[in-house]
Order: sequence, then structure tokens, then C-alpha cells
Amino acid sequence: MTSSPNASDDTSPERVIELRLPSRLGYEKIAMDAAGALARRMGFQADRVDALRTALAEAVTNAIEHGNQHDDAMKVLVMLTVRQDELVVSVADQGRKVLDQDKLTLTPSIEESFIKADRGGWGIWLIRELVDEVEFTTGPGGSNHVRMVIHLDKVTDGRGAGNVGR
Amino acid sequence: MTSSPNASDDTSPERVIELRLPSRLGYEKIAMDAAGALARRMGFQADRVDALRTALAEAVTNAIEHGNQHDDAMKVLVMLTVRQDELVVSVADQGRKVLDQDKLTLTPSIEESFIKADRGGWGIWLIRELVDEVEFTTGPGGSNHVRMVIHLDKVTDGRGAGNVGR
Amino acid sequence: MLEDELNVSIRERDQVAIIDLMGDVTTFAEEKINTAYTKVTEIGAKKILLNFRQNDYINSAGIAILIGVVTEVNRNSQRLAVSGLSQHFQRIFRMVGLSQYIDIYQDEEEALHGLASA
Amino acid sequence: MLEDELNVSIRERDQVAIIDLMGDVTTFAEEKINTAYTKVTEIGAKKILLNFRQNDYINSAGIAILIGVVTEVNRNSQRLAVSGLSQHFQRIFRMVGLSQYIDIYQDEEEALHGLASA
Ligand SMILES: Nc1ncnc2c1ncn2[C@@H]1O[C@H](COP(=O)(O)OP(=O)(O)O)[C@@H](O)[C@H]1O
Ligand SMILES: Nc1ncnc2c1ncn2[C@@H]1O[C@H](COP(=O)(O)OP(=O)(O)O)[C@@H](O)[C@H]1O
Repeated sequence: MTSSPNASDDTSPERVIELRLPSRLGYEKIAMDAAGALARRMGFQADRVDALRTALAEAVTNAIEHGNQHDDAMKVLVMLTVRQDELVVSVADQGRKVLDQDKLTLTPSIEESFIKADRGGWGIWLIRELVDEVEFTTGPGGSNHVRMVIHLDKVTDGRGAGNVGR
Repeated sequence: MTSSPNASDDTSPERVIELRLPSRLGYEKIAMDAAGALARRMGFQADRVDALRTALAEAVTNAIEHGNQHDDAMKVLVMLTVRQDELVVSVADQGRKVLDQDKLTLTPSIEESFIKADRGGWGIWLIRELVDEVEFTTGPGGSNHVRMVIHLDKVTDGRGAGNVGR
Repeated sequence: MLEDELNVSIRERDQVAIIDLMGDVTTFAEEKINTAYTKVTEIGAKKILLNFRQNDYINSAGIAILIGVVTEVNRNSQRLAVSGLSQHFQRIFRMVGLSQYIDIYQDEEEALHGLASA
Repeated sequence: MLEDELNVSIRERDQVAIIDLMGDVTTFAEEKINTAYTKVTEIGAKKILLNFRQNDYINSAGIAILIGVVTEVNRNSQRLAVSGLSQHFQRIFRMVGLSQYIDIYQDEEEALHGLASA
């Protein structure tokens, strides 16, 4: 849990912020707020910040509910890697449950949801839709890692101003 | 740095969020945003949230500038302990400089600042003024710890509504 | 303390049952939302408006609850609209397909106007 | 990237030199603020308004810069006012004692009105 899965796959300058949360629903909001504020300060547009907030909340919720099975003592590790032109957000749980590979490419439909008892299954799909890059891997000890990237399309350095939309 | 200075001075239920930041000015804003958002979600009033934001930003800035001497590789550890009726925020640096005890009780005056070359020295004073409790201690390896507490004076559980002012 | 942050209340305007949702719409919202829906249905509401306020957090569990409401609304031949959603959550509602079954309005007034002529 | 987040610009209205400060006022602001102050002083400004906009972060290093400006303002017999500060930073200005040397107004219009009769 303490080693950084992605710290060496690029050269500096990059800076990493680590966040460790208890595995209790509600605390995903703190990760969401922290990453959202960081993205905003990096110059991401409001719609991109919102997309990241939702994607991260889903990933942390999954880590709490599935990966750590709501065990309060288990931690969810969120790493925010600030690069010149992108923000990398990774979420790791402690792997009390293995993430099925076939869950990763599901495309849920609302019509199916109408007739199912379990109307869930939108989280991973939303993550995939909302960020620029996403990667699911298994770490040491069976921990599940989700690595999400959003790219900064900036034309100027002004705060919030002059960024091109996407 | 990895041990929790305050984790055992109270019984549960309390939950701890850990945040590790690079020692680079600007990153104190991420701690400030994260703690501010947490305090808001806990039900603290806007003025109390703002006070905490400023106090924490000052403590993290000191950790970056003084305690860690701007050494990017050194981390600042921020621990947010959520309790039923209070939020405890502690900041630890890696102690490359020892915090002089006589800095802790300074009461700066603006008139003195007019005639001094160094107009600083307001940080610790602001922290003391803005939070309900504050404690400075030296941890293992000479690291400096600042522990700040703000009390939640709630009459209802409604979000933002019905809290008494202070 | 951080878990449940939703206030749900019911009112009526122009023959529309308005369910105000203030706060987070997550798994913790299920009982509150379903209870409110059942209540307005029991008193015969044919037009229902979910009026979102200060919702900076609706997650996939919240979406699933709303899909459940749509299922019931279709079964009971009611009409469902939403108002007050941020641009972001309007986008999410479109992505998921909820917008095919729910009329999305910017605010309450627009929604009442739209539902009146429906 | 997270370091410097301040935009400083100068304009004039009703014989008041207005320095707009948009963003964070921290140690990184020193050169920008001092340059702006020197510029308006060189062109003979007697009344200066620091107009804060979207400042959700002013820290003790920023306060120290402003104390420096007050020092110069007193030396040069100018008048200094601020507008646009949030309630929180108005409180901080009072705590530090800056409010004894700077007139604090809610917004630009109020400040221009106050400075006109000063
Ligand atoms: N971190 C994780 N660890 C283990 N399993 C996971 C994890 N994240 C997702 N899963 C599995 O993938 C499934 C689909 O996840 P998701 O799309 O988020 O929907 P939901 O959580 O509503 O079921 C989950 O039901 C779970 O079985
Ligand atoms: N974390 C720390 N580690 C070491 N020294 C510190 C720390 N925080 C504060 N100090 C010392 O206390 C002094 C006063 O701090 P402060 O009131 O924040 O004002 P300033 O940082 O502007 O000097 C600093 O100049 C420094 O010498």
C-alpha cells in the first residue's frame, strides 16, 4: 500500500499527493473534494473537474464497498500525481475481493435496469466514460488499482481563463 | 512520519484521513481545500471553515518553509481526525529545523512591522487566534507537530442549517 | 456524520407533486426517496417533479435509485420531471439514458410550465 | 503550477488608482503587488484602492506584503482602501490591525464613494 504504483513511469517534474481514507461510505466525498479542488487549481475547466469528481467518487466507493468490503480499518489510498499537462489519479484498495476482469467492459443499459432487481453496475462504466484514460490493474497482495488520467488542454496559464473546451 | 501522533489519545468512534504533500509552496492549498471541504460536510459554519482553512494553510506553509526547508522530497503529513463533536487537524514535518519554543507565544504588532525589515511572523499567531485548541510538540526525529482542534457546536444535523454561531 | 446528507420533503403546486431533494443522492437516499415517491403516489399524483437543490454529489447508487423510481412511474402511468440539476448531472442523466424517461428542466418554474402543457 | 495564482492589473476611476488583485495573495505576490504600487505612485496617485477579486487565499506572507504597502503609503502621504474582501479576510485584516490604516469597503462602488468624500 505504501509503494507508489505509478511513480516511476514518467520522468520529473511531477509531484504526488497521497490521501488515505477509512473504508467507510461518505469518505469518498473527501477524496472527491480534494481532487476536484486540485484540478480546479491546475486550471481544468469546470466540466472536466466535475467529471473527475464523479469518476473518483465511483472508484473510491468501489474500493470501500467491494475491494475493502466496508471494513473500516482498511484504507483506501488515493494518489494524485500533478504533471505539467495532466493529472493522474489512482485509487488502491486492500483487495479483500478480486475485481473480475469481465466487469471492466460492461455497458449497462437503462432498459435492462428496469427489469433487474439490482439496478447498479454503472460505476465502472461512468469512470470509463468520464476520464481520458483509465486502467485497472491488480497490485501486490491482490489489491485493486484504478488509474485515471485527465489531460490539461490549456492555451494560457490564467486561472480558469482561456482554456479550450473539450 | 508514518506513525500517528494522536491516534490513541481518545477512544473511538473517530476516523482518520491522512494527507501527504510534497514540500513545495502552493501544495498547502490542497490541504486547505481538503480540510475545508471536510469541515463543511461535518456541518461547521462558513466562518469556522474559513478560520480552519487559514490556520491549516499557515501550519503547512511553516512545515514546508521551515520544518522541511523547501526540500521537495520531504513530505508534510496532515492528519484529519473526524470526531462526533470536533475536528482535529495535525500537521507534521520532517524536522530539518527545530521550532523554537519562544516563537510560540509571540504577539506581533503591525506598528513594529512597519519598522522591521522582516514583516513576517504572523503565522503562528494567526493559528492560535483562529482555532479552539492548538498544541505544538516535537515528534520522533525532531519533527515538528502542530495539533489544532475546532469544536462543532451543533443543535441540529441539518447541513449548514441550525448550527449556532460562535 | 459524513454518510447521510439528504433532506427530502414534499409539496404540491399546480397539480404537480414536488419532491425536493437537498443534498447528496447516494445509497443512503434510497429509503427517503422511495418513501416520498410512495407517499405522493398514494395521494394520486400523476405528475411528479424531483426538484434537486444544492446537489453536488449524485453517484451511481443514486442513479440506480432514480432508475427504480422511473420503473415505478412507468408502471403507474405517471409523468416524471426533474429540475435544478447542474450541467454536469444533466449530462450524466443523458449518458445513462434517464433523459429518455424523465423531462429535464432547468428550474422549478420551467418544469411546472412544461408539465402544465403535458 | 500551483504556486503563483495572482493576476494584478491597474486602472483609474474618479482620480483613484485601482489595483485589481485576482487570485491568491501569498509570498509569490510580492513583486507583482510592489510593482503595481510603485507604478501608480510614480504617476502621482494619492488615493489607491486594492480591489480584491476571487481571493479565497490570502496568507500571512500576503499580509506581510500589504503591511509593506501600508508603510510606503504612510511615508508617501497617500490614502489606501480595499474592497472585495470576503467576511473572513475582513476579519483577518481587523485582527492584524490593517483596518486601522486601510479603509475597508465591501465593493468598488462603495470604495469610490468613500474615497471621493475623503
Ligand atoms: N475495487 C473493487 N474491488 C473488487 N471488485 C470491484 C471493485 N470495483 C468494482 N468491482 C466489481 O465490479 C462490479 C461493477 O462495479 P460498478 O460498475 O462500480 O457497479 P456496482 O458497484 O454498482 O456494482 C461490482 O459489483 C464489483 O463486483
Ligand atoms: N514547522 C516549523 N519548523 C521549524 N520552525 C518553525 C516552524 N514553524 C514556525 N517556525 C519558526 O517560527 C517562526 C515564526 O513562524 P510564523 O509565525 O509562522 O511566521 P513566519 O513563518 O512568517 O516567520 C518562523 O520564522 C520559524 O523560525
